[in-house]
Amino acid sequence: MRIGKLLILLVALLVAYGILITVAELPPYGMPDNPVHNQVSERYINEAVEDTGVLNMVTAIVLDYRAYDTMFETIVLFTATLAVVITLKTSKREESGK
Amino acid sequence: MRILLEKLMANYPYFAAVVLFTIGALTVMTRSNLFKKLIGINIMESGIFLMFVAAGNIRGGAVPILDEANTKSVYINPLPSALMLTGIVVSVSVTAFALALIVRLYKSYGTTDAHRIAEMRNEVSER
Amino acid sequence: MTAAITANLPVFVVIAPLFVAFVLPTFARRMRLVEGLVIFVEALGLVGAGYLASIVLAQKGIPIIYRLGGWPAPWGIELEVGSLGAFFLLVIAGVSLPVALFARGNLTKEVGSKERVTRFYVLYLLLNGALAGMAVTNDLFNVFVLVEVATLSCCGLVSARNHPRAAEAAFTYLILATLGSTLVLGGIGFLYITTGHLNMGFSSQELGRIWQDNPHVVWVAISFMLVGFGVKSALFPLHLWLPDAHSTAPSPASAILSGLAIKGYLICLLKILYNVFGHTLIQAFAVHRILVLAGMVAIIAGSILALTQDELKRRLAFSTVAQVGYIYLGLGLVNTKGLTGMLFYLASHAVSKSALFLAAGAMIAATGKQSISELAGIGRKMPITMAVFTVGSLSLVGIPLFSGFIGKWYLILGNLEAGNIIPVAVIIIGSVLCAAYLFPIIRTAYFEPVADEDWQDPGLPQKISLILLAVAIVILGVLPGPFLELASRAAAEFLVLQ
Amino acid sequence: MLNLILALSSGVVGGLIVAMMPQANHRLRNLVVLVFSASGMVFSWRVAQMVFAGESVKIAGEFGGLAWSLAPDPLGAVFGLIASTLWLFAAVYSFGYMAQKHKQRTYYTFLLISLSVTLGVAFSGNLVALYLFYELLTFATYPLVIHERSSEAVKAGSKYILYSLSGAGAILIAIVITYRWAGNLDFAGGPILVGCLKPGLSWLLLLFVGGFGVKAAIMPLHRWLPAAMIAPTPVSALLHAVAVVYSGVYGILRVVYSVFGHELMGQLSFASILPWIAAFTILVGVAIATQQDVLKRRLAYHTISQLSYILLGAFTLQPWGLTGAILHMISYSTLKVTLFFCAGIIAEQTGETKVSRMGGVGWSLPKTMAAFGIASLGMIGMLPLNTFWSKYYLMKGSVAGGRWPLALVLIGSGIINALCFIPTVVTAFSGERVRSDTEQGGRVALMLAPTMFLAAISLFIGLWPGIVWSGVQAVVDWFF
Repeated sequence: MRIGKLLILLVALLVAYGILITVAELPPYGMPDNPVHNQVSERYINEAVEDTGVLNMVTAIVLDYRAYDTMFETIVLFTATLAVVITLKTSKREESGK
Repeated sequence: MRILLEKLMANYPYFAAVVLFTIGALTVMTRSNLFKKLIGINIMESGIFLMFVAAGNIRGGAVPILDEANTKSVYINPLPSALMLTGIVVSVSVTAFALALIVRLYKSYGTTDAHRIAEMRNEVSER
Repeated sequence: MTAAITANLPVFVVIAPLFVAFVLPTFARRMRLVEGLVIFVEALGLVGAGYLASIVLAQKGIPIIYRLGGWPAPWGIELEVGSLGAFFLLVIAGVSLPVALFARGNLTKEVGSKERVTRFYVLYLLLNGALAGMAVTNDLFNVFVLVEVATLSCCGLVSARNHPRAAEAAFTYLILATLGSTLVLGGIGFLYITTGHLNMGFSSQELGRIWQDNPHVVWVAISFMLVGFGVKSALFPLHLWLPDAHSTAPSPASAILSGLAIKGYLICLLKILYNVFGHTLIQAFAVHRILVLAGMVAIIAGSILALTQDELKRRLAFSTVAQVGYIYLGLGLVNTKGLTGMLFYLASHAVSKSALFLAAGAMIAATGKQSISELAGIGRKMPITMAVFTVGSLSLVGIPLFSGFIGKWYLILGNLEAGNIIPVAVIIIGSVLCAAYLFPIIRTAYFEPVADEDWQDPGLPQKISLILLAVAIVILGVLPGPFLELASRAAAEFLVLQ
Repeated sequence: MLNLILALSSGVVGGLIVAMMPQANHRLRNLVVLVFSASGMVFSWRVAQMVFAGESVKIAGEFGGLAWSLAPDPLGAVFGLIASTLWLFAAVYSFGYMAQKHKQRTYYTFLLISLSVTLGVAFSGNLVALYLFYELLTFATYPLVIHERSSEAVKAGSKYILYSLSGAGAILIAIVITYRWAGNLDFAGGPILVGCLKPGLSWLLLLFVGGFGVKAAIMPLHRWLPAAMIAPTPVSALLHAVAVVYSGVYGILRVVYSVFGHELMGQLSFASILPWIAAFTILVGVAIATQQDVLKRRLAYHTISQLSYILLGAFTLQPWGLTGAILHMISYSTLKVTLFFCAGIIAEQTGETKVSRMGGVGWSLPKTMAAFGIASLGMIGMLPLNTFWSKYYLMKGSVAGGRWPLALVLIGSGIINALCFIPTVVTAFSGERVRSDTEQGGRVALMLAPTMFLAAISLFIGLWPGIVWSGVQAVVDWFF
């Protein structure tokens, strides 16, 4: 058991080291010329009001540009609700019969 | 090594994200308590969220809301924030479902320890 | 009107099951209506998928692009129904309709009261919608959200069985699957940070420019995706959750989980590997070798594990581990023949494995016996069920005239084209092992003395659904024309990019 | 075309009818079995006639982008003739042998279905169809192997399936490689791989020979065959001495002459080893046979040895060798089925399965043992019997190919054969003359009639080989 945990720790540290090398390779944090700040975000920032009429750009993205994702977000919630209900809500008769 | 460290320092939010991710992953793998596993998952997810949100930031940038009071000229990238909004909801849903399952398991087995549950199940199936 | 429907069909096939899922709880007590609605919407999905496939086939390689909300590509989310999308939509609809038909009136034993059955159907439809979404989406973050919907509904379906073991299996599944999707999200994060795009096409273009400067990032992103989707699609050492989850779930759920849900994740992985990273990167980072190796290990290990099981559904579940190996092996073949074989095998396994699970479910429901040795002589008592089981087994083993053979044929061709010799041998050894773990069941069922018990074939809808699946297996094996055409076009498209 | 379809479908249709019929009505069922095996034979004869007359008989189609075709050439026609004719005899014999046994319906159903599948192997016009029917043959005959349902039978069945499927897997790989290299799998129009001399060709040949060699019981791939002798005697006689093993032999003949072609084969180094492997199997098989005490096992090892005669002839790559191979295919089958039928009668009527305890059996079963004696002489290659001619041409082929030691192997194996069978016959007729009525009654008559008739046919062909000569000549002309 102990050895297993140690092994997991070792593997995790190795993986973390690999990811850290990668992190060092990522574009520097907080710079305005990073690839993330490309024409996509520019349009969100500059034209959100014209496009959607919303001042808050995050809202504009969530509810308009990427509303399809948001729909699935609600569906995730709905799914989770149902899954919770189907797990927990069993009638008394079934509970005693199991 | 030196350059690596310097770059890591420059990218410290990503570094923090990796640390969180590793802690979370280790917790999931090594703990047998169901709650701790769940908490581990949440820590992992937080790490990823942090990475995303950090990617959207610009030093000295403003909150992406058009407002008279907002005097700065540079806005940060709103997209990662919007994505993580969805991500957090997903994470909450998973947590809720997992908690429900833990409740169900506790009702049946009277414990929240994965090993004990496995033992008890094997006993039942042997009988 | 019709023009509007045609134009919106790509999103319609995704939304329709979701919409019905939302309204279904309203009629929770009226079972007939609920079942009717589910079957109706599945049939609608099949018609829609068939129509889309015919359009795609007629258009000769020009995909149908649908812009959600009217926003053009890098800003909004884009749906793309190309050859791959149409192919997978057909698979989804073709499998989920018979499974829904089978579930009709058959669930109360395994699931419980009417309300619970309704909830089961809701989760079933949600899973369907998510899978259809995976087939057509062209956006990385959308993939993640869909994967989460699918994961949650899968776990919900597993825990629908009113039994503590099901809850335990569901919990393990949920934790590991969430681990997987977190890894996927991490991979998407790395891709987004380096490319600045979430749309697969744009991301791929950008990646093509910068990958040489950021090899580690690409490497970590690929491995995150591989491990993440590997957990979800039960690639061999990461399959730990699968046997419990698939064997404790209610039978229709087992069928859909083993048959379709895993394939959805595989399609996502395929899209990300070939549409985002592209075949040049795959070869540059030797990912294809890893995939072939992982596939070979999974085939052998899964088959051997399956051989040791005596419980019928567990044996089928381990067989899924082995069969997923074939698909991973195919994923690593960077040529048209191999990818065609992979896609066709995916479809073939979807149909065959659901037929097997449904037949097994019918047998277990009729006899109350779980283990293979107790099912002696069942072939005489339940001829149709066992006949379908036999057809499914023959297809998995890869006997000519059944769908699995064509998949294996193209996989072998692809391997030869790639110059791989050992994987070819592994494919054949896998087939022999597959025969070794499936034929004893058939032998026990047909050639052992008949137990003197009142076992009967299931009701008419169940019979129809089983026969539909068997017919689908044979048609795929004998006249796969349009299917093969779609698959080979999709494969060719993957290799044209970049 | 119509004849071909009728020949192929009569078995399956008959099998399905038998499966649908009620258990109790034995007489009607036997009639159905007789009618459909006879029709299978008649239509195979018609097909063969058309093929020998030079007409082209062909059905072709496609599944999954793979073209299949059924187009018998003379070799296929000869195999179809042998199989369908002997099938009729075996069916008649079964009426007697199986009369008081259980599970007759399953038995006759799969017996008839196997007829169709075997004819499918014979008449296949390309590798895809050949593979398809070859694979199906395994499954169609499996229920016959495990007919006893004892744990030993089940074990034998599993062995049979695993060996056959592994072999079929090797064949599948080989077919795919052939398809990649040649782009065509049709037998018509010369050897498939002609003019495609590649470095891996020897490996391809190894895959093919290894794959078909499982069913042809080349040593060391033969182990399933003695195990499968657990099946009822007519099945052993027909399937494990003729139909199933011949499908393997036929596959190898196809590979040598239709896939590679004798010219290409001549250039492969591996091809020159093959006759020696066959010779090894001939000698070792018959040597093991002499050690066996159980008659059916002795016959099984003997089968292994005799099959390699055919392969030896094929591997010499000489016209005379092929002549000998085809002649042996015809003559060996009649004799071996006779031997098995005799063994079945002995086991049924006296209960003796061991050679050592058969002293005096000949007096109680004189006709049976007479047929057995004739067949034994045939196995040695004595003149009045048909195998004399085949051995003669086999030797001629070996010498013509410059491999004269092979001729010595053939002579040597003839001597061992004599050691193997003659003592049996002698012991059978030794001991006290006991008159008994073990050879009387309708049931024995049903078993005895086909046995005697086959022995008579063997003699007839031996005395007048011209009757089969035209067919053999057609095959040899087709390939050379």
